[in-house]
Amino acid sequence: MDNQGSKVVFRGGGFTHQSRRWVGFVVFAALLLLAEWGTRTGVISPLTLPRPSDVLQTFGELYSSGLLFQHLIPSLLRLLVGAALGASLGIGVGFLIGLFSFVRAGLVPLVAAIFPIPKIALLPLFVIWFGIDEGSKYALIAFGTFTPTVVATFAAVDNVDRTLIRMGQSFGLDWFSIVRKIVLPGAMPGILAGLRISLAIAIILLVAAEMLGAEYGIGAYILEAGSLYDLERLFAGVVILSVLGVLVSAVIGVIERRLLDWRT
Amino acid sequence: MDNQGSKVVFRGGGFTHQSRRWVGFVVFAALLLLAEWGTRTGVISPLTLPRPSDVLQTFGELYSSGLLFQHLIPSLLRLLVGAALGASLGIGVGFLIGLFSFVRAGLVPLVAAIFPIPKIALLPLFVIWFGIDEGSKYALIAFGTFTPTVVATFAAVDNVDRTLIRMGQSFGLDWFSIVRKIVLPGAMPGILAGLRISLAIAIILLVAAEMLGAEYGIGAYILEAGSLYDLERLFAGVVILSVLGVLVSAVIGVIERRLLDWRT
Amino acid sequence: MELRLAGVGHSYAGREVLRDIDLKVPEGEIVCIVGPSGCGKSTLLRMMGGLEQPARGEVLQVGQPPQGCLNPLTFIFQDFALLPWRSVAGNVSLVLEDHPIGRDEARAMVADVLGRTRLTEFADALPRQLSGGMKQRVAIARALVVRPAVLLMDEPLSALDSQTRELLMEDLVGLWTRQPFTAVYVTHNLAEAVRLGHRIVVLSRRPGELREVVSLDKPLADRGYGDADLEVTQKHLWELMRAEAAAADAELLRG
Amino acid sequence: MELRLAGVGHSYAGREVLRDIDLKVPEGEIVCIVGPSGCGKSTLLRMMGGLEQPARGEVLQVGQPPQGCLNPLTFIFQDFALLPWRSVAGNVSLVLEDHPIGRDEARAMVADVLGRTRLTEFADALPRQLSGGMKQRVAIARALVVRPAVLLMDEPLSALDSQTRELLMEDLVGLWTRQPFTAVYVTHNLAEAVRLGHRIVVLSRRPGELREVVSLDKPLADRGYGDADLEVTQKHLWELMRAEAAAADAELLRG
Amino acid sequence: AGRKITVGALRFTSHAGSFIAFERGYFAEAGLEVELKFFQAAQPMAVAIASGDVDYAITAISGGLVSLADKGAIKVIGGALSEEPGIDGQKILASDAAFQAGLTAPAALDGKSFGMSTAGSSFHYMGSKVAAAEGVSLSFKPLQKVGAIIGALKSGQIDAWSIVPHIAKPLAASGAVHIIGDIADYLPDYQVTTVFTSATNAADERDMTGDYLSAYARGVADYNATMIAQESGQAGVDAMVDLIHKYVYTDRPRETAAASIINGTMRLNGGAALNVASVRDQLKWFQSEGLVDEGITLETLLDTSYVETLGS
Ligand SMILES: Nc1ncnc2c1ncn2[C@@H]1O[C@H](COP(=O)(O)OP(=O)(O)OP(=O)(O)O)[C@@H](O)[C@H]1O
Ligand SMILES: Nc1ncnc2c1ncn2[C@@H]1O[C@H](COP(=O)(O)OP(=O)(O)OP(=O)(O)O)[C@@H](O)[C@H]1O
Ligand SMILES: [Mg+2]
Ligand SMILES: [Mg+2]
Repeated sequence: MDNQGSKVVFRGGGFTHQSRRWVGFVVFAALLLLAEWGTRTGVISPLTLPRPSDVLQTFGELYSSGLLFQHLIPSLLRLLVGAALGASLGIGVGFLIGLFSFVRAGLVPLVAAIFPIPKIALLPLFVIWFGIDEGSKYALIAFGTFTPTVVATFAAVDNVDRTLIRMGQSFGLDWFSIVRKIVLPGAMPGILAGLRISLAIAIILLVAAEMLGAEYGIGAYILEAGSLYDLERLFAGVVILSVLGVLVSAVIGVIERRLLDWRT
Repeated sequence: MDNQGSKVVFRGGGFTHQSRRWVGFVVFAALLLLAEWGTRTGVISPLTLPRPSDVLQTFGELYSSGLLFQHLIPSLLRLLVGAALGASLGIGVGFLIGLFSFVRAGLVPLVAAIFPIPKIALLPLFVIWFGIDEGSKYALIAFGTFTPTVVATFAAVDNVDRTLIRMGQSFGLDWFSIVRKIVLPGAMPGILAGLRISLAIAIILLVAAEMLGAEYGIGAYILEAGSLYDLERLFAGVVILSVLGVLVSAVIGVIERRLLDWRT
Repeated sequence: MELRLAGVGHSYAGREVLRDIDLKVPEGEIVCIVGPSGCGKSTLLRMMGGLEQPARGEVLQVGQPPQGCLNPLTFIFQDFALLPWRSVAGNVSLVLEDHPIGRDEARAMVADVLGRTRLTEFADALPRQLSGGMKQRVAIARALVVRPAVLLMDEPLSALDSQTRELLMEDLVGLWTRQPFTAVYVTHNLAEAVRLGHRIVVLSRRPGELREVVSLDKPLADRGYGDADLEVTQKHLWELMRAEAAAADAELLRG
Repeated sequence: MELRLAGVGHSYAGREVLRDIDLKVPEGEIVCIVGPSGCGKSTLLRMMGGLEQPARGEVLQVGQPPQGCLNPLTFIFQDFALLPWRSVAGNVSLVLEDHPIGRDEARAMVADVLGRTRLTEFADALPRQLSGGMKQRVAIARALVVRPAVLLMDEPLSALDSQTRELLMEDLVGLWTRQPFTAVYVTHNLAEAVRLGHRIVVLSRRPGELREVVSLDKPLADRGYGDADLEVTQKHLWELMRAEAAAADAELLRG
Repeated sequence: AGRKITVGALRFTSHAGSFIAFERGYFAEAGLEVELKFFQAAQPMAVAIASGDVDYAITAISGGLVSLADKGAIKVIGGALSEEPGIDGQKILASDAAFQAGLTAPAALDGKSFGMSTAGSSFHYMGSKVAAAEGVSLSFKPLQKVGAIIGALKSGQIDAWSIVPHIAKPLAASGAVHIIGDIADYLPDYQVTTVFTSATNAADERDMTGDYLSAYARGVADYNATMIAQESGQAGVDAMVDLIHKYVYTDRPRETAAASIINGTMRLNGGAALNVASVRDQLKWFQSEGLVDEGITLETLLDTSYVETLGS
């Protein structure tokens, strides 16, 4: 038996994450270079994928011709109005469901039934219901953001710590105070997490919304490029949407950090 | 001062929920009756909404002509194959992201960039990439279910109780045992919750998928009805999708109760 | 003001939890309730505070609450129940906001209780910045600010480590000595019971029945950490409960 | 087998947590570590078990682990760390599965430890059906089944109510009396330390330094609930720590 | 068995040539084992030709088709449906609201909105041509789907549209819209749809392509003889309707389907002859609108070596 002893072996440490931001950039760059190389050498047929440099050039033209903003601004407006409508209605209904047994019993099955309905199937009806002007675009985006927001909101209300509510009751706070000062801030993290998804869906629905008589808009631009089989423009449009999605998600991240700085 | 005393007033009880299943049925029935009454009396124009009884009749014809199953079976097959592909790939990639820092750094930004891309924008490309047969339909549905499943899975892996993992390490379990016996079951609730959303999205994408040269299928049926502005058939199709969504959600509920009976 | 329970009993979904409790909480005294897990201590306390309605019997408040009392029956919870998004001062002022109190007066009241609980310099801290002991001091401050007639405490110290527990007990004794309050104090911990209780009520295992009421005459301020005479009472209580506690555990799976 | 720590120190993100700890854990003895919150007790224990690498100094195991030992350094966690999806027997057998042990032998080993921890009739229960005390008994059974050379316990009783804590302490004493084991026992609770420790190591507040090592000679089996001679040691420890605990609390916000 | 080929089709009466050739075994006689592949829209069908999933198909000339030809993927090899003065053709429609407000003839279209699926579609072309001829200006509304256009027209959100007769007539019959003119008056000999295939098929599979075209032309000949010339009388029409009903309006009963099928009767180009003049005009128009590249020549789009050409 040695009296010196041996060092205790290390066996922890797995399953933790180091942050390696640069890997993400490397992966993006590698994919782009691969596509560029493939399309240049002809390994990838021009029918399959546009050349990244051509997409960039298309994007440059779009920008310098001023068309970029002509397309972007109406789309942003539609997103803004539609998502604001859908999300605020969704949060409202979600709260009602979370707070009142009767509303819950009545509306939860309805929301569950509406959720899997594809919005594009209803396009012809949206024309009749909301017209072919901005109304139907707002409505489509609002409709798409509404259901996930409702579900996220009432789950968030359900998840508010019951002991906090009981505390409020035990101090004789009135019902409305409890809702405003305890339930609302307590549900906020869940609502914001839900908004992340709802807004991604709103962006996805932009294309569907702009199927309805939109002359300008990123969705309309993509649709036209698709129908003309113009892959460069199609990809330029898709990249814009993708960047938009990443930006929206980042903005929510900032709001979360601001609004929820009380979390650990 | 009375010596009898007064009863302590009750002030608890708010914010709990009673189950009132029947209210849901009542709401559905009321909405249907309203629509029936409105369309019969002409308050609701036939352009706006079909008469519920006509939709029911259309559905009856669909069933008795045998066309229902001719449409339903290919759609179910597409859903099954597409969602199975997308979900299993998504769970796999989600696990890789959850377990390896490098994969996480490389793929998370990619997934975030892919998420807001509308699948319908890529329809023309899907034909080139995957052909017009079932391949492109499977691919579209798989693609749509993939991203949300990835996000849900790696969040679920991240949420697995670290003390359980540390426990495994402290007992010298090997890496693969920890993944299989601790991480996998621990992530299961989150994965199933994610599947609920992914499968709803799969159903929504069915319509888009069947835009690509499908003869039979609920989506194709809806599209054809839409292009002929045949509201009865459009609604019959939409109701089928909606029922499908509710059923899928119920099936996941059953699986959850089975698989996760260890939860409180 | 004092509380009186007469023949109180309760059942949840047909399972009897409490049976036939007669109890009096006299003004200015701390009554400790001890008993094995699941015997209905929390249920009993909730009934005293009006958060639950007894199925049988009644809970009465006798006499008027003191002048200026805003919430006669006030809880202190085991898990503090602080709003994580409000500062210490915000958590305390929360319970004043629904009363017609001027802004300045409210601010003065908050400052006063924060001083009494030695939290003045933490007034702007968020709960996540505080240790468990300080969080519970905030909860105590919040309870004191409404000038309660009776404090209802459900294992207020059991989420804390034993050193912090010790320090907080001294705080409570200090508060009571300066200005005696009426309190019902539910605990698992017999050491706490003998340090803080004027009377100690022992409940049997479920369905909880009154087993024994032990009175302790030694003044609170004179009781210390590990006093020999308190140890005697504590040992007596432990003998009473030991078998119950083991049996309650074994019943769990079948229950 | 015994453990030796020589000049162990550690920092997290530049903040010193432990400083210059020299310590010996002799075979067959229970060493208790007490100290104010955040002084690095858990960190120290994780280093002893190889879950963390000390920044300075070294942790040595001296001598061979006993015959048949499957996991020389074995943890028991405060929050039990049971897999909620496995039964009691499944949780125990989990830690045998990566070893080349026959199915029958494994089953016999599990049955044996469940018997020793009085859990035989709960073998098929799921964790959610158990009380806290029983959950910790399962965790103890799981630790015993690998025949550890040293048991590392991080506040194993602090998630339990005080009655259950009392019963489990008796269980531990019983287990040790029948077959002495080596253990390091981290706790906040001085009563536990004086009931279970052959030596009690007192750490200062962060950065944790060795303050004092108290030896207790009275055999474990003879120590009882609230023994007067133990109370003396406990009071002495409390005097040592009281100021540290209060100061640690106050430092929190600034730290 | 012969060579296996895939023929793309939409469930429209204008694809009757393919259905007849298939049902009556003309393809088989030409040594081709045909699989019919049905699409919901023309655009994916064009892409499917480009990807090689489909060998031959029939659709309107659109900007997308020209783009794909420009990428060297497809060729137009024959004509299918064309406008012919005297035979019922595509109609110009006005919404009821606009009609009541005076839109009773195409000349009154100035400042009105005109429905189309997408920019560069045949609707876009027809509308532009009508507007140019009448010297009026139109605003075009892209609505993607025919269903959406119908909805918008019925509810008066767009003022006008043009569409094949079998959709136009029932719409007009319902009273919600009105027929105010014929496309044939503005675009005589308009080559509405064409037969097209992949560039490789056109260049390297000359035998197969020739066989396909001749079998298709037999189907077209049957159709024109029965439905337009009525050579075999009512019995012949009934038999033909039965045949077409297998593919078109399948889920409607025979009686209602028959009306729609007969309503949809239009002239199919005999021998799959191609009106090059009309195609040239369409290509020019696409280019003038900036929808396709300026440099594309007629030769890029057409392979005129298979069928008789008109107007060149
Ligand atoms: N809202 C409720 N619905 C149903 N059963 C309940 C409810 N609240 C408590 N119970 C049950 O009633 C019994 C007594 O609960 P209570 O919380 O009053 O016990 P306790 O003495 O406070 O226990 P502990 O010491 O564990 O806090 C337990 O068996 C518990 O499971
Ligand atoms: N993984 C970590 N990363 C950074 N800091 C840590 C980490 N683990 C612990 N710390 C910090 O190190 C200090 C000591 O932590 P440790 O958990 O060892 O203390 P402790 O004595 O066990 O405290 P307690 O009595 O509260 O359990 C604390 O200030 C803690 O915040
Ligand atoms: Mg309780
Ligand atoms: Mg610790």
